[in-house]
Amino acid sequence: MKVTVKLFAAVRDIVDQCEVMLELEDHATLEMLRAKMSEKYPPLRPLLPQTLFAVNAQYVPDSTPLEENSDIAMIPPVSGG
Amino acid sequence: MKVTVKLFAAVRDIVDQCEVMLELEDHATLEMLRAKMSEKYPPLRPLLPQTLFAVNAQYVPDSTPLEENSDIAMIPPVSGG
Amino acid sequence: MIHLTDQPIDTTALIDQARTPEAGAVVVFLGITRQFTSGSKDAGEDLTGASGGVRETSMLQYDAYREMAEQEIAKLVTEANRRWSLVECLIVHRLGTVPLTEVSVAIVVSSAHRRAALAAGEWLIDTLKERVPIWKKECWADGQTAWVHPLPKER
Amino acid sequence: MIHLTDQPIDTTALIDQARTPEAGAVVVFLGITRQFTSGSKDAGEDLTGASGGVRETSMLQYDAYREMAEQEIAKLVTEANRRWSLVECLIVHRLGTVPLTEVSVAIVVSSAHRRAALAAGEWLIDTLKERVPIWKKECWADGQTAWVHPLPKER
Repeated sequence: MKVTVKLFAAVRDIVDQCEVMLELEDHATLEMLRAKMSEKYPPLRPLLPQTLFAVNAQYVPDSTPLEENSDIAMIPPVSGG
Repeated sequence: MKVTVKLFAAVRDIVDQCEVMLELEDHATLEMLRAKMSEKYPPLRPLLPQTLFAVNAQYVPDSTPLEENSDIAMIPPVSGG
Repeated sequence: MIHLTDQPIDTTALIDQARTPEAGAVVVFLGITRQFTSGSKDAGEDLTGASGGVRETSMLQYDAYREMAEQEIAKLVTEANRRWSLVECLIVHRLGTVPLTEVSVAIVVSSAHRRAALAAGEWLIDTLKERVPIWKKECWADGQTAWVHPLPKER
Repeated sequence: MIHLTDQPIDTTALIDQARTPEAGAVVVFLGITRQFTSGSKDAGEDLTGASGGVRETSMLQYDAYREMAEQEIAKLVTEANRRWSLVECLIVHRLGTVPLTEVSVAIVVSSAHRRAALAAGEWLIDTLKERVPIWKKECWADGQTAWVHPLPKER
């Protein structure tokens, strides 16, 4: 299945895209997505352990199973304020 | 000796003066001044236990000995802010 | 700095003064004249009468031992600057009549990092209410007035 | 309420909105763009280089996952209103370029009694910095730029 992943801040700069489309096996979890990003974009590796994921603009745990067309975002450590 | 005592807020309203002149024995302390005020103005009694004194615009303990012309103020519980 | 004024407090000017290039955080505390006092939560058993109901304020009046209040506020600023690393520490208290919703006291503190300004702001209002010889008179909507002389726990 | 803006934040208007007749205290927290970052006290070992000296900022740029940031800030307001008895609870975060001394975030809270507004104000800025998907880019005076991705203890 295909999922879209929104990227922000340093993650966006490293990948050099605002969002990426990834092909994952059906019912893949965010844990598997994290592994895929690590494999495909090695410069992301230092940031990935601290990066959270949101699905449909809500924080969700890494164990969350994904669906076709899930609206996913990678949230590296935030620094608003 | 004569001392002048500045009055504020409810103390001023009760005594109905901005300041009072009192005759005290030489080297009298604030403790003795407090007793004098209590004797002279009985309606002050409920407020007196919580009322502090300042000499020359500084808080001082009740044991402080007074001098002729000491600039004394009675400070009932404050409520600024 | 003059800490007491008989005029409305210009909060915006104080905040602008605290926003210097060394500061990363500005904390502001404003005391304002509140319209309703409820017997259960507010200080002073004699303020609202035995009913414990809600009483309406029409305005507050503040008086001070001015010379001493200026000095005591200046001491608070000195002590706050000793305890925390502050960029600016500004305190102004209004005296006389303060109508509903208007500002009676403004405390504006800035610091490089927020924790200092937050801690100093809270300490300053707490300590001002304990130490500075300023008194508030409630002018109730029914025409009665009463000086407020709170017990320590009611401040 | 819209919590994100690309324009300068009108702090005075927010404060005026929070000064209602039910409120006795207004607490304001402003985050502002600070010019100097020192290696010892500031977050991120990579911000100031190995020298640990002082680095100069020329401006900050803020980006956000806007849709989610709006929702997360709205959740903070809801949670603060549940935890404390507040009269008003207003939060605005600026995005894009924020020049030196200008306001990046304004949190304005009012309550009948000061303790609620003070506690809520501190909790709101702490929690906003933990949860809300907004990111700051340092634009150093030497022309370099760096996204800030702090460790939890550095926030």
